[in-house]
Amino acid sequence: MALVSVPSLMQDLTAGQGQIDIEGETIREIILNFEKAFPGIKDRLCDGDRIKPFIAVYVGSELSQAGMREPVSPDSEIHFVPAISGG
Amino acid sequence: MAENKEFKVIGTRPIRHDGIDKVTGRAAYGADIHFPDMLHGKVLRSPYAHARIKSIDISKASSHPAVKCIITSDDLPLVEDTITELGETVINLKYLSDNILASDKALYKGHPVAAVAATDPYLAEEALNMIEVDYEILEPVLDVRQAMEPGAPVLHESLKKESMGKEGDHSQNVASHSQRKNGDLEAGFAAADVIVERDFSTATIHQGYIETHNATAQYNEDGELTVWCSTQGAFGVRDQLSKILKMPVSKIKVVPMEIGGGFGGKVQVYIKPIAALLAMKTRKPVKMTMTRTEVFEGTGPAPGSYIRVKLGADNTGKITAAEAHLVFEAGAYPGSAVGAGSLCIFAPYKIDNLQIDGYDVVLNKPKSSGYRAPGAPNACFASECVIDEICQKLNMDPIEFRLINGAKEGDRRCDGPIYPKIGYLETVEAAQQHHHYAESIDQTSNGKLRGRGVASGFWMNGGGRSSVTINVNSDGRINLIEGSTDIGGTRASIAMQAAEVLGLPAEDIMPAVGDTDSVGYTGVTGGSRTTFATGIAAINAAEDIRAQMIGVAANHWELRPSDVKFKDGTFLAQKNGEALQMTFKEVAAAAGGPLVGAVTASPGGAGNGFATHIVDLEVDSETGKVDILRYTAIQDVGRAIHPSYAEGQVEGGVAQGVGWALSEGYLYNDEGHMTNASFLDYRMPTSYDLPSIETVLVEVPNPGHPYGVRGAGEVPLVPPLAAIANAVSRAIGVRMTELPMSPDRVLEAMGSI
Amino acid sequence: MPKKTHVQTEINGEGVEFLCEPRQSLLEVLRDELHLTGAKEGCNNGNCGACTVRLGDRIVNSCLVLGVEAEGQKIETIEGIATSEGLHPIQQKFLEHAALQCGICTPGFIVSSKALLEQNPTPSEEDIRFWLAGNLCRCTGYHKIVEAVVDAAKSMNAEVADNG
Amino acid sequence: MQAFEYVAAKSISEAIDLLSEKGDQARVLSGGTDLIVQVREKRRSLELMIDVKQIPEVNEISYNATDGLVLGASTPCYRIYNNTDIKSAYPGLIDAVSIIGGIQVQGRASVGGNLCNASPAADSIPALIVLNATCAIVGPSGTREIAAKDFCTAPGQTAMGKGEFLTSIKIPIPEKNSSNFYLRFIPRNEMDIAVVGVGASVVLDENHKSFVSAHIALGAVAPTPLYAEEASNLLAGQGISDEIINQAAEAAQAIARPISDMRGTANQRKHLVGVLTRRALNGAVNRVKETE
Repeated sequence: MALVSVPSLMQDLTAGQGQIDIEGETIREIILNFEKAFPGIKDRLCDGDRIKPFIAVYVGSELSQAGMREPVSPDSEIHFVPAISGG
Repeated sequence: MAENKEFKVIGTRPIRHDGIDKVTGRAAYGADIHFPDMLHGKVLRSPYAHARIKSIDISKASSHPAVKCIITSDDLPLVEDTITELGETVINLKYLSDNILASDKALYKGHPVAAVAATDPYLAEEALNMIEVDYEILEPVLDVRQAMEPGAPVLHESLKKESMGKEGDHSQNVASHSQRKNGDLEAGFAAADVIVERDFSTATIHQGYIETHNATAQYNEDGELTVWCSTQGAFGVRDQLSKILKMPVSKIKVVPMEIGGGFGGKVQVYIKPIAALLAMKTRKPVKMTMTRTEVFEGTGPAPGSYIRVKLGADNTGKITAAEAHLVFEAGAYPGSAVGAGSLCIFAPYKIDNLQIDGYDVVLNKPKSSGYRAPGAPNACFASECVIDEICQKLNMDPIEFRLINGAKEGDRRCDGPIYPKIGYLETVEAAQQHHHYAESIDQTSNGKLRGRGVASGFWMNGGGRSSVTINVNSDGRINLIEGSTDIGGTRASIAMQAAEVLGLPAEDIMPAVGDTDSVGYTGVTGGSRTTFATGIAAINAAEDIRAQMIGVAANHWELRPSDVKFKDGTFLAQKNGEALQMTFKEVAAAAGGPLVGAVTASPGGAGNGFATHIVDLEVDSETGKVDILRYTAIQDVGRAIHPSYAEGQVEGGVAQGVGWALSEGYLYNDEGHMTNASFLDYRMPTSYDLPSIETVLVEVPNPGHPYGVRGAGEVPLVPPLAAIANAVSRAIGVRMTELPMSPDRVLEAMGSI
Repeated sequence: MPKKTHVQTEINGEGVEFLCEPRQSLLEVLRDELHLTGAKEGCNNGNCGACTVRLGDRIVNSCLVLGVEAEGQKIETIEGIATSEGLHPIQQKFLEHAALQCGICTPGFIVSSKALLEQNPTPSEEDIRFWLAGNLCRCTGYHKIVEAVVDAAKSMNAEVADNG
Repeated sequence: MQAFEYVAAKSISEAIDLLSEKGDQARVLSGGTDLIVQVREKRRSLELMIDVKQIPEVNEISYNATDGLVLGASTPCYRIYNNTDIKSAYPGLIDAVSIIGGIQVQGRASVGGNLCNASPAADSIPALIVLNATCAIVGPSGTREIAAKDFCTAPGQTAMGKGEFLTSIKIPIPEKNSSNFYLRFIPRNEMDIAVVGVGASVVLDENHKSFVSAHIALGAVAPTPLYAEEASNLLAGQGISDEIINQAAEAAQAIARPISDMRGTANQRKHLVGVLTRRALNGAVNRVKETE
């Protein structure tokens, strides 16, 4: 299971939990399973079938370039962070 | 400067390939374009900082005999009010379009409201004065904290606060709130023996590139649009033109001319779509150039900011908790660099308990844009000053403090992800060992107060897409076409990486910057990405060529490619006990035709950049004037391809930092009019304001690049503001928290006025 | 269109005639009428030096000279500094010292530096920084520019020594 | 930029005729470093620029030990600071013309232009005031002279009437044991407009122990450059000391009526008048001592 860090501003949906183990081999699967556990999460993270433009996804120390298709390994650490704009 | 014995070309200092054109005045910049039948475009700009545009009457101006066309926002295609991805950034199309030509409201003084094309620039200017605009003047808001107040004038009725996917319920000026949180803040501060909390503010400032914006557009009968211009990214311009004008990208060709500085300010388009629209309507080439005042009032400055930092440390000097609250000026439309500032503010340190809140706030100033490590200088000014005060309270050497708390590979970045191989501590150690730091300074000298300041800085650095095409000529010399506009010597640094792969001297590679029709998609020259990402594309293309030439040699010798070796530009093989060898030039000739290698790459692993700066300065206690006496800048560049140009990036960043710290800043009157929109009163440092700058390049190779390159262009502007503020504060014995530290502010801080 | 004036002058050693309006600056005439675009416009009010040219026996900001004032004058622009012999030592040293990045200010710096070395062959770093204060560079921090001028002075003095 | 006519006048009378005819729609062009920018930035409108640089009288420098200096109004700064007579006799004037704009501006800008532009912050005017300079003006009704301290009447306004223009500036020969000094405060080290400027000239006794007389003038602290009369007078006959110099500085501060603008605040300017007056007086005194 991948370890997902929940952004503090989304912890209202996870009853304050900051880190959650979630099954999934891609970011898409992770988000769908995340939504099952905590309804409402997907709307915060996605516009339809894509990550919202102002959210960036890190798998380990690498900024994901493949969005929902980004592969995830069981020992991955996943971070949803505010995307950098204005640069 | 470490020796790079393992390299032949990398680490040497050849003369840049475009140098002769630039020292003889032959290099063609955007404003040097001339067509015999061209028209000249001029922009009418709002004289008010905040006003509703009730009507625009162009009838008088249209009757001017020299006028060929007048446009307003009505002539721009309607675009939806939605956020879309645009090349490498995301942007709201309505905002993008409204910033080109204001539709319902003018949101800053200098906001374009109409444009004219005429046969002569002076007559175009005359015609502007004949356009009659009926404004309903509205109250402007010019300070971020006031803009956040309930009841402040609202710029956009449709704008609601966005916070990590959650939308606010009412319209106001806060475009977004972001938060980064780790550990237990309360426990962290409880464990602290010393806590410092301070407010900081920095002025709106400008990149100050010497070349003003320009664009020349031509529209052919077959619907093909060509735009010659000064830009950091031709493909980014093409993307923006395509969205704003609703044209397919394939119908647009953007030709990047030589560019006279950008620093982040020549990514966003301003007059390019206007020139294009005027050319489309008149079917004549239309040339536009901005005046310096238009650049100050109408292009994206770097955001002014208000930042509060609270930091706690224990008696051993270990940071126990850190909290930051950043409020950045987005300008007239959302999208300041507060996100990057929030990411960078504590980045050099390992801090277990922290919280960083960032607010993006619109107000009646030009839409802010990037400026060299966007957001990081503002943010690190605040954090590095608080760290210096903590060091004073702990009576601890600031370098020692940074050695205790500095982040290294495996530590967690403030927003969660783990650091890969980084060279922060190496820059701090180099500072500690540097003779500058070893030599102490007298506290006073003939009535002047002296101080030394230290500060560190971080920039994440970018990757992104780059394309390179290599053509091998039959004489063995190489044409290299790249998509990255060359602002500071990147033709050389990219050609040198290809030369290294092919075992050729740098002079045998002839690099050229292609237009959007002649090279693959390449991101902007920005984000400190060019020598890294376009370099990787060049390396890959060169490796492709090397493989092709091994094939040619094998074929020539009737061997298998696997039998042929390549070493130092020579192809080697053994056949029937006989040693065969051909030079690169011989194989190129043997190929009997061109060899072409074309590559597009989008590498990750840019590798973060860190720097540590030391400054000595002198304060005239009677006038409050600060003079920089000595400056040493230490930076991890991973690997310096062309050390002179890597040093140049650092020296230039330091000079800009001196201006930001001491003399630069937009000054506004109550109506929201900038009162210093010229190089006379917007005071950038001259050669007479600066000492020689000593640069130390530390090389901790980036595992994400074959030669270890890390971006080097942006991080040099991050430490200077705090380094100088720390030195001034230590010299006068009062903490300086407001930029610029102009002489009157220094006198006030000292209680002299 | 207002009436134009006929002007006869000498630019880079060649006799030149042109027509211009009185309001056109020498910079506009050089760039737009004569297509000598080496001199650049950075501020158009005498504060950046990118348009520096030599007028008679001194350097000026060509944005602060009227084209009509060129009548009967001798003008040297960046285009006139390299000769058939090759680059001027200052140009060569700017290249060797990487004293340029974007290059937009470079023509102005080279014209100014040449004037300095002609009247003071052995300037101190202080002299150079004072003399060049009217030329803004935003890329280099001036460090390598000053080094280049110091080195150019050395090599020019060495040449003089060799020839005499 | 509006359209205008240009005439290169060959004689003083030609210039006077054109000025009388066009009135305030004509303007004399010397260095143009202020005028051209003002017209370009629409801060001034005119129909005619009269280039006077080809009129010999306005372009000459003459100095002799009896009459002193006659400085053609259009003589550019670089010719002034390259003149050895002026260097030795009026170092305070050299101080001023060496810091007007950059080297390129100094290749064009003239002291006459600096006077006629009548900026409160003009660098050369305080230097001229303390040298007792007079301005030679010609016009339809002949020639007259005005003291430099009375030449500017308001920002951009001078004592010259319709058809008149400034041909030269006259400075008497310096007295024995005298010298002069000008300095300004700016945020950068070059290229700025004075936040405050102060000129000082002093005449000392043979032993350089006391002031025989002194003159102090201030820039950028009032609508026109100011002659600080009380501050100047209180030094006459006094022994040289920090106390008396401080008193003069305070007297100078007392007449400063500065405004706050993008170049400095009123408080800052008031404070700087004191600092710079002290430095200018000490600078002038030290020059007398050095010339031994």
